[in-house]
Amino acid sequence: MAEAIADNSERELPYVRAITEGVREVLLEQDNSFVAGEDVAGAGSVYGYYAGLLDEFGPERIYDTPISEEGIVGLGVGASATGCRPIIDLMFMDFLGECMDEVANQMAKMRYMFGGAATLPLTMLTMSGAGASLAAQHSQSLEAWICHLPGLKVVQPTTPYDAKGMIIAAARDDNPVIVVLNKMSLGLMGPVPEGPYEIPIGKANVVRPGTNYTIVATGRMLHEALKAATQLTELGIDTEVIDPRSLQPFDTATVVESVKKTHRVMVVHEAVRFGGIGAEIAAQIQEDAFDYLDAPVARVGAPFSPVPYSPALESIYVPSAKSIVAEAKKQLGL
Amino acid sequence: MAEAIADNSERELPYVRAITEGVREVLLEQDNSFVAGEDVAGAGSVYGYYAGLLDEFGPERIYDTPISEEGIVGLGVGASATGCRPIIDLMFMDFLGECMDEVANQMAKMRYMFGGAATLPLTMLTMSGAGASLAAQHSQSLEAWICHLPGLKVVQPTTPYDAKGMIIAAARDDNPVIVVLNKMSLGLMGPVPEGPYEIPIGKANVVRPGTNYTIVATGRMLHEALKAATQLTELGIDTEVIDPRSLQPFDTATVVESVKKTHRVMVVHEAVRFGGIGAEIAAQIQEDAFDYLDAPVARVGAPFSPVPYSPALESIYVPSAKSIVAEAKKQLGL
Amino acid sequence: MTADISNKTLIDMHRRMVRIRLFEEAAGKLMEDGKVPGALHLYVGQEAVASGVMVHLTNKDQVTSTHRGHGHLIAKGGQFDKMFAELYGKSTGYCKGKGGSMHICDLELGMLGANGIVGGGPPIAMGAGFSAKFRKTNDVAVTFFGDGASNEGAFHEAANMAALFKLPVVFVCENNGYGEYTAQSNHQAIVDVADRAPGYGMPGVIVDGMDAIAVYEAAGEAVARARAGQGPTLLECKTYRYYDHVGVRGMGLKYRSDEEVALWQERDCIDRIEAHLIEQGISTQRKLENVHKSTLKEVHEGIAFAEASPMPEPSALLEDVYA
Amino acid sequence: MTADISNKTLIDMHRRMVRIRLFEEAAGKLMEDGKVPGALHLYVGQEAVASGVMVHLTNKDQVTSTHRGHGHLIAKGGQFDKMFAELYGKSTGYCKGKGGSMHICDLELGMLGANGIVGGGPPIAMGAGFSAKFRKTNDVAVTFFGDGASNEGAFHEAANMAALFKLPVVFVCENNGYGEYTAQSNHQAIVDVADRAPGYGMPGVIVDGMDAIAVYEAAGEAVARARAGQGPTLLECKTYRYYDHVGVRGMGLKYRSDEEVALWQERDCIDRIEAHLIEQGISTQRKLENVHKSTLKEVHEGIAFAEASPMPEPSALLEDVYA
Ligand SMILES: Cc1ncc(C[n+]2csc(CCOP(=O)(O)OP(=O)(O)O)c2C)c(N)n1
Ligand SMILES: Cc1ncc(C[n+]2csc(CCOP(=O)(O)OP(=O)(O)O)c2C)c(N)n1
Ligand SMILES: [Mg+2]
Ligand SMILES: [Mg+2]
Repeated sequence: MAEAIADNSERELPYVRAITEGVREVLLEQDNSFVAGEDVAGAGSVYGYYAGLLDEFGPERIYDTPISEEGIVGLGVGASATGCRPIIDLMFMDFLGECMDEVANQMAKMRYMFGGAATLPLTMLTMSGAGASLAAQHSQSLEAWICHLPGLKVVQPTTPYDAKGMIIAAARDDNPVIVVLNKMSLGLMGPVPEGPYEIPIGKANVVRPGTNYTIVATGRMLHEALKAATQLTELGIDTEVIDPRSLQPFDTATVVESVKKTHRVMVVHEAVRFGGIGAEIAAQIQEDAFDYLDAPVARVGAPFSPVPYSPALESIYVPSAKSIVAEAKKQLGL
Repeated sequence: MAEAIADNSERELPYVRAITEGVREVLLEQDNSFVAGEDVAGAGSVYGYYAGLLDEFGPERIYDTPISEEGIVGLGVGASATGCRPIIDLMFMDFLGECMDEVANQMAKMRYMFGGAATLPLTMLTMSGAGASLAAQHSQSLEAWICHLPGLKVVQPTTPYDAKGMIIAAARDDNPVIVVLNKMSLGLMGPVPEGPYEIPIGKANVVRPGTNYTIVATGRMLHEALKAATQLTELGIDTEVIDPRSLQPFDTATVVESVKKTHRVMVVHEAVRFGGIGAEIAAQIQEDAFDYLDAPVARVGAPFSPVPYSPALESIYVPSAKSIVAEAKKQLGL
Repeated sequence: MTADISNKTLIDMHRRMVRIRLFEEAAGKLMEDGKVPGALHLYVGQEAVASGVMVHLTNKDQVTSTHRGHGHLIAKGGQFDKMFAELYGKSTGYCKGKGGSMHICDLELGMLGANGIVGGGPPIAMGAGFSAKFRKTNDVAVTFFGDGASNEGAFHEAANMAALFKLPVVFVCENNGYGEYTAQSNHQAIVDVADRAPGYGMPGVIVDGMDAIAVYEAAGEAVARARAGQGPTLLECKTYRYYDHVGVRGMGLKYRSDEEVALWQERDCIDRIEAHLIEQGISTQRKLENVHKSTLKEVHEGIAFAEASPMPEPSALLEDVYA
Repeated sequence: MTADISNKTLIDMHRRMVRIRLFEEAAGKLMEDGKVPGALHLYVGQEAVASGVMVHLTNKDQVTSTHRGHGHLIAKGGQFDKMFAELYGKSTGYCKGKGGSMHICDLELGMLGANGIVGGGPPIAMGAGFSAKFRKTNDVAVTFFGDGASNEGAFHEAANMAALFKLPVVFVCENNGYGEYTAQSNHQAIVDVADRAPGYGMPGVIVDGMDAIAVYEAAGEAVARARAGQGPTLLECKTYRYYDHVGVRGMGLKYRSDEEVALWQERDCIDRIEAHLIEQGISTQRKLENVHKSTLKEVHEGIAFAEASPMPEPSALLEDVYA
């Protein structure tokens, strides 16, 4: 259905405004939803993605909170367990450190521990990623932590279209869903239909079809992968690019199907390579498509260091089309 | 060297006392070391593994703290950056949630962010694992979170011998090292030499040699894997069992060498399978030994749910020799 | 102070206290006998707190509890059969056997669960209070936590937010003098946790937690303030747990004197309210004994129910992870 | 109050304040000009706090800072060249370009780093104070944090532990009335952060943070208490940041009035101490101007050094992760 609506619209919006629209649709649709987080009301978030919502919905729907991440997530947990559908904002994903108990031990587990008695229709938006010289504590991609937690769903929209549709899907879902946004994508333009639509959670997107190579790329890396695909095609590698969009649940089937066709695959993410979600994806691929693989599953991710501040270092730290192509060549013996 | 010392001793100790001895050696050896944590002094920890240390070393070396995990780890970070070599106790690994900022954003990154100016010779002991009907918030194995963090070392001793030697190695190391203990292993007996010795960090242990199958098993799963190996041998599968002992850094070479010999491999851990450290290990194996693999790397871990309370459920939740054998049979088509 | 409390309420409180006491004594015995697994944190000694607070609440008022949570659930109306079944890990338990003692709950009763995380409750209760205010119900949220828990950052953040947003929340600190085996004087440099209240901009009240009537009155005021939209209160109840931190005898550590235990037991909350009920002619020895007797019967029935109940099926393992 | 402060100290404080002001003005301009990347949180307006505290400290006393950390480093003796180089991300910077503004530090000076995490400093300073006490040095640890940070659980835990262990720690809250774009009244229900001190069992002191001499005196007492083994103090300095939360003009939001800014600027800490120095005949207009001039020269030299310095080599990327 999302696709049907997409056709209706030629309108382009930046990622940041698509987020706004997604949240706005939720607030219009669900009376018991509200937004709470640090500087989300008056400032519309430090990225501006809630801009205008305070004016439109008033202070009874949009709440600035103290700088208390554990409290903020607790607010979301308690409110969602008692009849609200909160949208909770965690300014930087790096601040998962301050609220990981609330996320991992309460939000993710309450339903199970209570034998199914609790339902937590909670949506949490948070901002990930390097590239803005914000150094080690404001640039991380920590989705591996939360994907390892049964009870949570984790989505990572890469385009304006997906951002709006996944926020709506997350908010309609009766489970806690964490929406991982990317700070370097805020200005990215793309078509965004008016009105509400959903990008289904748990369904990967084959963004670019190809026949003899697959790249699975998450978050901002999708765009680098697409650039890399163009370059690889010039080398005779007809590359299919898949955006998982949803990391938890993960759409193994779509990826495996592609690999069975292409026989060679690379997984790319921005997070540290060691222990990143790419490890899980690679492990699953070799489990489910072992006999179809002509080469080991390659992985591209950040090297094993905290994110450096200096642009000179950060630019080589973050994976890019260039490093993707280089790794593909190595993998394929080109 | 560790091995040479081991030969000198026929003495057997339970895992819990080996921990005590390891910490005791550190306190004897390093004047600037102390122990701090919840109920570590008067009670000697709720597991008793610091028993006797308060009497021997006095309240200037062993400190009970408030129930303030972020404060406790902060104490360790601040003290280790300024001339101490603290041993910090986190009663349950599940409580990483309360102190993840201190662990991930401060402890792991301080040295790098400061351009190498800070040195943090900090050791953190923590208790992981299911099996005692302690339910979802007291039974987790969250090592995947901390292995994904450049700047930390993570070790997971499985035997009394290793527990003592790895605690000493951790405390002598000038980096923050997290020692992941297992609560169901506390009574496990094994030889423990007197006096100080080190189990080198970053070196896997081939616990049982074998020729045509490899099991890489971490933590308590080592013992299940050894049982499984016996059963598999009866089926003609001569199983090599490797205990990584150190998860970060991870000794890929030892594992890959084994796989190149055996051609078939399984990775086992107690943590949730999705996104566990086994994913990283599997991904690395297929990267480095692709052409040697006769079957996909198999993974055994906990299913995708929080840890249940009821013994009826917990006993099937935690991987066992039985589930290892069953998975091996599936993998090998037996 | 006995003003403004009806005989009915006194009898109700007494009944709740006896229910807690007898459930807990039985649960402790089951643990000692190895019949229930895991860790059991007994509430015995503190019954006046849960009971004195809970009589003010409806099923729509929300409560968050602690690892020491049976008393809170019972005072809020919890059923013995489902509780024992949960301790046994049976499929008929409150959490279908998935939660056990540390996660026991009844959402129909507004009991948002025991919590294995010290300090886990306050942020959730704050959220429940936020929810009540947002949805314009007239409900309140009460969070029980210990002296030890008052040192967790989670308490601090929740208290500040509740005061800032003037939420209908009551923070009930059950100060029993110890966090596990660590005396209060070894975990904080203050004597009264209530001293923290002014730092959040809320009133702090100290009450004798061994006196159900005193708790009743102080809690009544705090709940009324909350319902009236005047914001949260920090209510500190000085109390004591008779048994060990975990189970009956725990690790067998000697971290408090027999004299200290005896001194508190002399002020036992149930003895006290029973003496009052008889003195004031509100009840009789015989009637009170009947409460004990009928409760004990219910305890035995609950245990029988639990023992006769089936363990969860393996298929239950992966249920209830998601809605 | 000008008692007990030597002319030398006054001149020293003034110099530190001017150094902060001119460094920050230049840094702000560099950011506006796009010459330095990342996020810069300027300290301008708050100079009296860092300077009034830091004159009491030696290089062995430890300080933890915030995201707004340049002022703390400069007041503790930081060098402009290494600082600018760090802002530029150059290999000659304090952190070899790896930390930038939010992690700038000088461990030789006992400056344990700016911190990108709000509330990140207090636990570390508590640990440094623990270390000083443990090692029986006579050093103290000072942690600077904002009004906003006082709502983080990390502050709470650190304050409680420092008081419990009677650690030589000074908690300096720079209450500039805002956490980012949120006014204090919208993030806590109290006016004085110092009101939280009694809840930890430590003294709370409020001081005019625009008055270096007042800060000096209050900090002197707090540091002396700490050194004497009498434990921590919470020192709240009422102050103001002239520029936006981040950079000079930030996001261009209107969250405070021009009048409010003007009112605080009228009480400027540098103007004030300069007037005092001249009035009391301790210095002259000319001498003060020379301080500005020579500092400005140092600023320019620092920038030139930074600009001439090389970027880190790619090989530096994986260095300094482990010892
Ligand atoms: C975050 C966290 N830290 C530590 C523990 C271990 N623990 C369980 S109960 C307890 C003591 C709690 O003391 P208090 O809050 O006073 O409650 P009481 O047991 O006295 O009722 C501790 C330390 C825990 N469960 N959670
Ligand atoms: C844990 C955490 N939460 C949120 C932020 C984002 N943030 C950076 S500065 C700031 C405001 C801090 O306010 P305050 O403590 O008063 O210091 P000030 O900026 O006023 O100096 C916020 C919310 C952060 N860096 N870290
Ligand atoms: Mg207690
Ligand atoms: Mg501020």
